[in-house]
Amino acid sequence: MDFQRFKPHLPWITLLVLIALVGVVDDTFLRPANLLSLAGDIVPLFIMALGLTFAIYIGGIDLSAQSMANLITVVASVYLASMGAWVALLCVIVGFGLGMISGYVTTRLLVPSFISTLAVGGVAFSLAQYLSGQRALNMDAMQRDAVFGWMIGKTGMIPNELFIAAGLLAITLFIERRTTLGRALKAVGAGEPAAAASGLNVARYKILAFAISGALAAIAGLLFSVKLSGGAPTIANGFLLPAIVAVLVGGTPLTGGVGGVLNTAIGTLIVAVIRASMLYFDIQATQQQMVFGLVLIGAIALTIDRAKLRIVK
Amino acid sequence: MTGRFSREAVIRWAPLLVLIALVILFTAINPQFFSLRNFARITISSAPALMVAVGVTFIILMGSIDLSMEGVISLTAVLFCMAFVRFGGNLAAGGWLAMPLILALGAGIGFVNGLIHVRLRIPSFMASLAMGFVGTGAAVLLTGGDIVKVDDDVFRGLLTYRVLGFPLMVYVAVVFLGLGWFLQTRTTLGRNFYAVGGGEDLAHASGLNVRRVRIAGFTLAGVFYAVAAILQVAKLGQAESVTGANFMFISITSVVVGGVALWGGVGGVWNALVGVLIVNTINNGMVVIGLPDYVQDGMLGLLVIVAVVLSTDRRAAIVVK
Amino acid sequence: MSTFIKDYIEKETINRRNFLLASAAGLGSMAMPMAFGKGAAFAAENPALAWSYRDRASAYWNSVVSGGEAFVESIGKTKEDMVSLINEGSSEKSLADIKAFLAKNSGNCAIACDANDSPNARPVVEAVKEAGGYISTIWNKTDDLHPWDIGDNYVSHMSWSDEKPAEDTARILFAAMGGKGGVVHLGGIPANNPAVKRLNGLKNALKDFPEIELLDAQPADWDTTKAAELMASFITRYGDKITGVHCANDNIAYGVIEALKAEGITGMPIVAYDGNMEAVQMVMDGDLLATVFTNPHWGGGVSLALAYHAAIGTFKPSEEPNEHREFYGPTILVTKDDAADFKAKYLDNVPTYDWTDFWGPSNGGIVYK
Amino acid sequence: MYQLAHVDKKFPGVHALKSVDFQIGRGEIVGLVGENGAGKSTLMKVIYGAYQPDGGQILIDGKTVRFANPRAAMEQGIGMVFQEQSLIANLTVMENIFLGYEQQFVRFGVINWKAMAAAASAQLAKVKLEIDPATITSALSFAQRQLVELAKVLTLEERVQGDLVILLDEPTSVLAEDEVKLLFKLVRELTARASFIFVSHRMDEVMELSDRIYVMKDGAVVDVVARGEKTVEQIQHKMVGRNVDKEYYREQRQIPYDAGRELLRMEGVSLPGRISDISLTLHAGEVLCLVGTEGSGREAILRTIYGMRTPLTGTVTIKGQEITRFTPRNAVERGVGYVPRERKIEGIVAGMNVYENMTLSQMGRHSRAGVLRIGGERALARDWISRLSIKASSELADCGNLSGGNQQKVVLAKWRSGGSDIMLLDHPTRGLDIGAKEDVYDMIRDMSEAGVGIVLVADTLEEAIGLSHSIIVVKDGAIQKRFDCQPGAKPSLYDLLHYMI
Repeated sequence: MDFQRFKPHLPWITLLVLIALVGVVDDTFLRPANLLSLAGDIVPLFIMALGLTFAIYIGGIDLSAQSMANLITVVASVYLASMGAWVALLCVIVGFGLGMISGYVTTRLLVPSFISTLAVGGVAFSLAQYLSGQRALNMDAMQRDAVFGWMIGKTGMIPNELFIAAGLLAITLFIERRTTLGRALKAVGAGEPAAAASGLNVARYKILAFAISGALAAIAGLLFSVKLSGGAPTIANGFLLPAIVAVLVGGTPLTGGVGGVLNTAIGTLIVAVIRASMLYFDIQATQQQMVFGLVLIGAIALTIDRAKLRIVK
Repeated sequence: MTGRFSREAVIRWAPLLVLIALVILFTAINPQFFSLRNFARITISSAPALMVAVGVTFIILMGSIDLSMEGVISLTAVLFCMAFVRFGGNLAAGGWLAMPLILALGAGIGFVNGLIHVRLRIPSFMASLAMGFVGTGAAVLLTGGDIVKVDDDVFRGLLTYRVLGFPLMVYVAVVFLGLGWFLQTRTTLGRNFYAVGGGEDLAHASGLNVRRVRIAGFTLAGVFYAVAAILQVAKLGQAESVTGANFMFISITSVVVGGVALWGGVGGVWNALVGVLIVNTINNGMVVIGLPDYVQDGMLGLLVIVAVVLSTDRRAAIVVK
Repeated sequence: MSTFIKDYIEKETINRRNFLLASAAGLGSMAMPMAFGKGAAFAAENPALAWSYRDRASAYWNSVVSGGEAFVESIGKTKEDMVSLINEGSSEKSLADIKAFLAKNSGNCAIACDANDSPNARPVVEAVKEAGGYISTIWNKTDDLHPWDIGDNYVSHMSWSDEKPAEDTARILFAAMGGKGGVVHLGGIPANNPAVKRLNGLKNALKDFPEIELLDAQPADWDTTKAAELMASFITRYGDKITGVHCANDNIAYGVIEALKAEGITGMPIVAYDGNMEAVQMVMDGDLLATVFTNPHWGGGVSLALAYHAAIGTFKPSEEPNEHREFYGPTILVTKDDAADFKAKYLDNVPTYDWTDFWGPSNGGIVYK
Repeated sequence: MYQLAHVDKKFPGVHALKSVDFQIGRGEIVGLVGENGAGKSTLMKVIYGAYQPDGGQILIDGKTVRFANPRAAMEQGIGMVFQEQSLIANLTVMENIFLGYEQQFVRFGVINWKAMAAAASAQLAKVKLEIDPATITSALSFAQRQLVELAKVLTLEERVQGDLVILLDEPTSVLAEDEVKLLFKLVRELTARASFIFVSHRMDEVMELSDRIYVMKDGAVVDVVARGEKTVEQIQHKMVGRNVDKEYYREQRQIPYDAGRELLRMEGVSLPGRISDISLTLHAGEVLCLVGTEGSGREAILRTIYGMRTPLTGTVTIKGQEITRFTPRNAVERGVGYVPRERKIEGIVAGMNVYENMTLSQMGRHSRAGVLRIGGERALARDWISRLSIKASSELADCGNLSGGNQQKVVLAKWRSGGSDIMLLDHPTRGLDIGAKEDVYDMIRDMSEAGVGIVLVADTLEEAIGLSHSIIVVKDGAIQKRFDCQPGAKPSLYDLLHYMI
C-alpha cells in the first residue's frame, strides 16, 4: 500500500538519486551554475519532448517532430531577413499546420500515428531540402541578436532558455490540468470510446494534440536555429529518440492518459543527467552507447508506474 | 452479402493491388522499370528488409512492437563477419559454422529482449528501444568503428550466383519467408501469436502462458533479424556498427503498408512481403522515373499514407492511435 | 611511482613557466580578450583534453581519434586522458556535451571539435570562450565565423579543400572512361559542406570534357547500403549509358562496387574519397581508380595540439597570421601507381609526427568564395 | 468432492473473503448469488485458480491442492465459462476450443488441422452446436459463442482424470429466453459428466437450475439453501439484508406522460443491414422500451438517435428540429444523454476520477474560454454523490475502481447533472445487483416525473414491461408492434415474445 503511494514519485526520486550519484563522483557537478547550464542546454530537446507528450498522452506518437524541427530551422533562417520577428509566428503556424495534417491523416483516414507522422515527417524533410536548396544556411548574426537575442542570453546566472522552457511548461501544464482541452485529451487517452460516447468530438481533440505537438516541435526548431544562428535540413537530427526517451522515462507510457508534461520535464532532466554522467564517470567512447542503453532500461524499469498499465504490450 | 464479401476481398487484396498499380505507374513513366533485371534489383534490396519485416510481423501480431532491430542487426552482422573470418574466412573451411552460431545469437538477443519486456514489465516499445541502443553500442565496442569484411566468393555467391535471373539470397529469403508462413499457420506458437494479439487477457484466462509466447515471439524475431544480418553481409561483403541503420522505421512502415494492423491479431507474413515490396518498389521507382531527390522523402510519405488508407478495414478499426 | 612524481614536478615547472610567459604577454598585447570574461587570456595548467566528433562507427573518425591520442601520448599522458565527446550526429548533443565538459573542468580545457553541422560551430566556440577554454575546430563552421573575430580561445579551424581533389579524381575517372560516356555521382548528405564541394569538383572537371555527360547526381547519405540501392536504381534508369561512377566517399564506393558485383559488371571506373584502409586496398587491387587521403590522423592530432598549446600558453594564436588559424588540411591523391607506397607509409605504419609543427603538411589558408 | 474450507482472501484495505466454506458434489448444480461486492467474483477466482487464498484450504476428494494459475486448476478439472465474451474473435472456433492445448494435434511441430477440426466437432456435438469448426469466431451469434465456450470447457473431460467442476458466470446475460431454455436443458444433461457452479443475477434462473444455492453477503456465506426450500424474496432478503419490495419496478410510481410535448420523432429511418423504416415518437416523461432479441436493431436505433450513426434515409427530429449532422456532440447539445451497454468501455473513463467523468459531456458549462472551474465541478460531483448515494471515497476516486452499480450511477449523473432530458438507456441494469438495480429503477421514475423522455433497452422482458409506458417490439431491424403499458393493463411476456421471434 505504501509502495503504491510511493510509485508516482519515482521519476523525480530517480532524478535526484542520479544527480546525487554523479555528485558523489565529482562535486563540481553539483554547483548551481553547472546544473543550471546543464538544464539550459537541454531546453530545445525538452520543448520537443513537451510536444511529443501530447501525442503520447492520447496514446499516439509523433515521429515527425525531428523533421519538423529541421524544417523550421530552415524556415527561420530563410525568412528571418524578410519577416523579422514575425518569422516566429510563421514557424509556429507551419508546425501547427503540419501537425494538423498528421492528426487528420490519423483520425480521419485511420492511419496509425506511427505511420502517419513518419510520412508527414518525410514531407517536412522534403520541404526543408527544397527551401534550403540542400545547403546549410546561416542567419545574419546582427539581425538574429536584434530579434531573438533575448532567447539565448543569460539573466544573472540563469540561461534565458530556462525561462522559455518554464513558460512553455507552465502553459502546457495549464492546458493539461485546467482546460477543457486537457481534460478531453486525458479522456481520449484513457478511454477513447467513453469519451466519444460522452459526446466529445474525439477526432478534433486528437488533431489538436498532434497540432500542439507540431507547434512545440516548431518552437524547439526555432530556438535551436536561433541558438545556432542558422539552419539546415538535417541539423536537428538526433533529437527524436532522446525526446521520446525523455517522455517515456518521465513516466508517460505509450498507452495514453497517464503521466503528463511535468513528468516530461523530469524525464528530460534524467536524460540530461545520464548524458552528463558519461563524462563524469569517464565512460570510454566505444562503451557510451551501450551503457546508455543499459541505464535506460534501468531508468524505465524504475520510473514506470505499472499499476496504471492494465496490459503490458 | 455479396457486396460485403467483395468489400472484404478488396481490403484483403488492397496491398497487392497497390503494388501492381505502382508497377504499372512506374512502367508507364519509364518502361525500363519493367524488366527482370530491375525486379532482381528490387528483390536484392528487399531480401534483408523482408527478413526484418517477417520478424517484426510476429511481434506486431501480438500487439507489441519491436524497435531493437537496428542494434540487433548491427551486432549480429559484425559478429557474423568476425566469426566467419575466425573460422577460416571461407565457407568450406568452416565459415559456415558462423551461420548457426549467429542465428543462435540472434535468438539469444531476442530472448533477452523479451525477458526484459516481460519480466520487468516494461512496455515493448521502450524495452526494445533500449535494447537497440545496447546492440548498436555492443557493435561499436566490438569493432571500435572499423569495417569487418568477408571476402569469400562462395559465400558472396549469395549475391553473385543467379538462378532464373535472381541471386541466391533472394531464394534464401523466400525459404525463410516460407518458414515464417509455416510457423504462422501450422504451429502452435504461430497461432498463439494471433491469440495474444486478439485478446491477451482472454488468452491468459484460457490457460495460455502469454509470457512464454511473448518471449518466444521476441526470440523468433531475433532469429529473423540475424538472417537479415547475414543477407546484408552477403549483399555488401562487410559489416560495421551502422549496418543495421535505417531498418527500424522502414520495416515497420513496410509491415503496416502490407496490411498488418499495429493493434495486433490481423495480417501475416504475406502482408509483410507485399509491404516490403511496395516500399522498395517505390524507392527504386522514384529514382528510375527520375524524381528529384529532394522530393523523394515526401513522395514516399504520401504514397505510404495512400497505401495504408487503401488497405485498412475501416469498419474493423475501432480506435486508431 | 618516483618517475611519476618527477614527471609531475617537471610538468608543473614547465606549466608555471608557460603561465608566467603567457601572463606577461597578456598584460601587453592581449588586453582586449581580458574584457571578454574571466580567465580568457590566462594560460591554464594541465588542461583537460577532449575530442568532440560524430561517432566511433567509421574509419574516418577512428583515425582522427588515433591522431588525438598520439598527440596526447607525445606530451606524456595516456590515451585515457583524452575524453571522447560523441555527438551521434546530433548538433544538440554536441553542444551540450562540450558545455558539460567545460563545466566539469571549470573551463580549463583544450578541445578539438567537429561541430557536426556548420551552424553549430558558433555556439560551440562561444561556449568555450565564455568558459575560458580553448578550441580548435575542423570541417564544419559557417563562412562568417573566424577564429580571429572570437579571440585566442578559438585557436584554429582546419578544413579540407575538397573541390580540387574531387576534381582531380574526376579527371582520372574521365581519362579512364576515354573522355566520353556517362557518369553518375553518388553524394553525401545534401546539406553537408563536403558533399557540396565534392560535387562541385566533379562539375568543374566536366567543363573540360564536353563528351562526358553527368547523367544523375543523388545523395547516398555517406551510407553503404543506401549507395548500393541507389546504384541499382541508376543501372535500371541509365543501363549501359553509365560508364563511370564518382562517389563522394569511400563508404559509398563500397556500396556501388557491391551493386555492380550483383549485376556481374566488372571493370567499371570508380573513384572515391577519404583514403580509408579498405579503399586503398581496393585501389591497389584495381577495384577503385583513385581515392583522396585527407590524413585524418594528422588532423586529429594537430587540432588538439593547437588547442593544447594555446591553453598552456606555448602557442599564441593572436600572434599568428590568419592563414595559420584557418587552413586547409593535407589532401593526397591515391592512385594505383602510388597506392602501395602510400599504404606502407601512412596506413600500415602510422608516421610519427612532430605535433608542434602545426602547419607542416597543411595546404595553405582557407579561401572563401 | 470439491471443497473450500475456511478460505480467506484479503486485498489492501478489503477483506474480500471471510472464512468461506463451500462444497459441491458430483453431478450437482450449485447456484451462487450475492450482491455486487459480496465476494462472488473473488470466490470464483479462487476456485478457478486466478487468486490464491491467504488462508484456508482447497480440497479435492479430501486432498489439499493449491493452484498457481488457472491452467493448474484446469488440470485438476476445474473450468470456467466467462461472463464477458471470452473467445478470441480473430481465431477460428476450433482454435478457441483448444487454445493452450494445441499440443495434442501437433506432429513434428506441425498442427494437424484436420485432427483438430474433428476433435472440435466432437466437442461441439456435446453442446449440440452444428457449425464448421473452422469458422472465424467473430462470425458467430452471441448464443453460439456461449455454447462454444461451454464446449471449450468440456474439453477438460478428455484431458482430466476424475471429476469436472465447471463455473458458469452469468451465462444467460446475452441470451434470449429460448436460448436460455436450451442452455439449461443442456446443463442438466451434462451433469452426468460434470458438476456446475452457476452464478447469475437472475434469481428466477438460479432457482430454476440449482440444486443448492450459496448466498453471499459482505465476503461471507450467509446461507445455503436447498432447492425449493425458500422463496425468491427470502433469498433476496438474505442477500440485500432487507425486504425486497413486491413493487420491484416501481409501478406505483408510474404516472402518465405528457403526450402534448413531443421530444423526439423518427420517421422512416433506415441504416442498411441494421434497421429499416423505423418510425417512433417519444414524449416528455415517457419511458419507451425497445424490445427484441440480440442483434434485432435496438442498439442501432439508440446510436442513430445519439448521432453515432448517420441514417441513409428518414429523418430524426429532436424537439422540433430536424437533425442534419449526425454527431454525438450535436445530440448532446440538444439534450440527449446516452448510457451505453458497455459501461466499462463506453460509459466511464477508467483512470479518471468521479468529477472528471461526471462533467466530461458538459465541460462547456464548467469552463470559460476553455478554462475549467474545477471548484465548481467538484461541488457538483459531491452533490450528485450524495444525491445518488454513490459509494466512492470522494469525488477524487478513480472511477475504474468503483463497483458496477456506482459506475452506472456516475454515468447517469453525468447526463442528469448536465440537464439532459432525452435519455437513451442501453441495458442500464446489466450486471448490477438487486440493490443497485432498484436504485436505477428509482432514478428512471425520478427522471420520468421530471419530464425526461427515456428510450430504454431493458435487461429482461420483465424489466421492460415493469418500467415502460410504451413498448416497441423490434425484429430484424424493423418495428413489429407497439404496446401501451398503462399500470394494470400491461402486456404479458407471451404477447411480446410472439412478436419477437
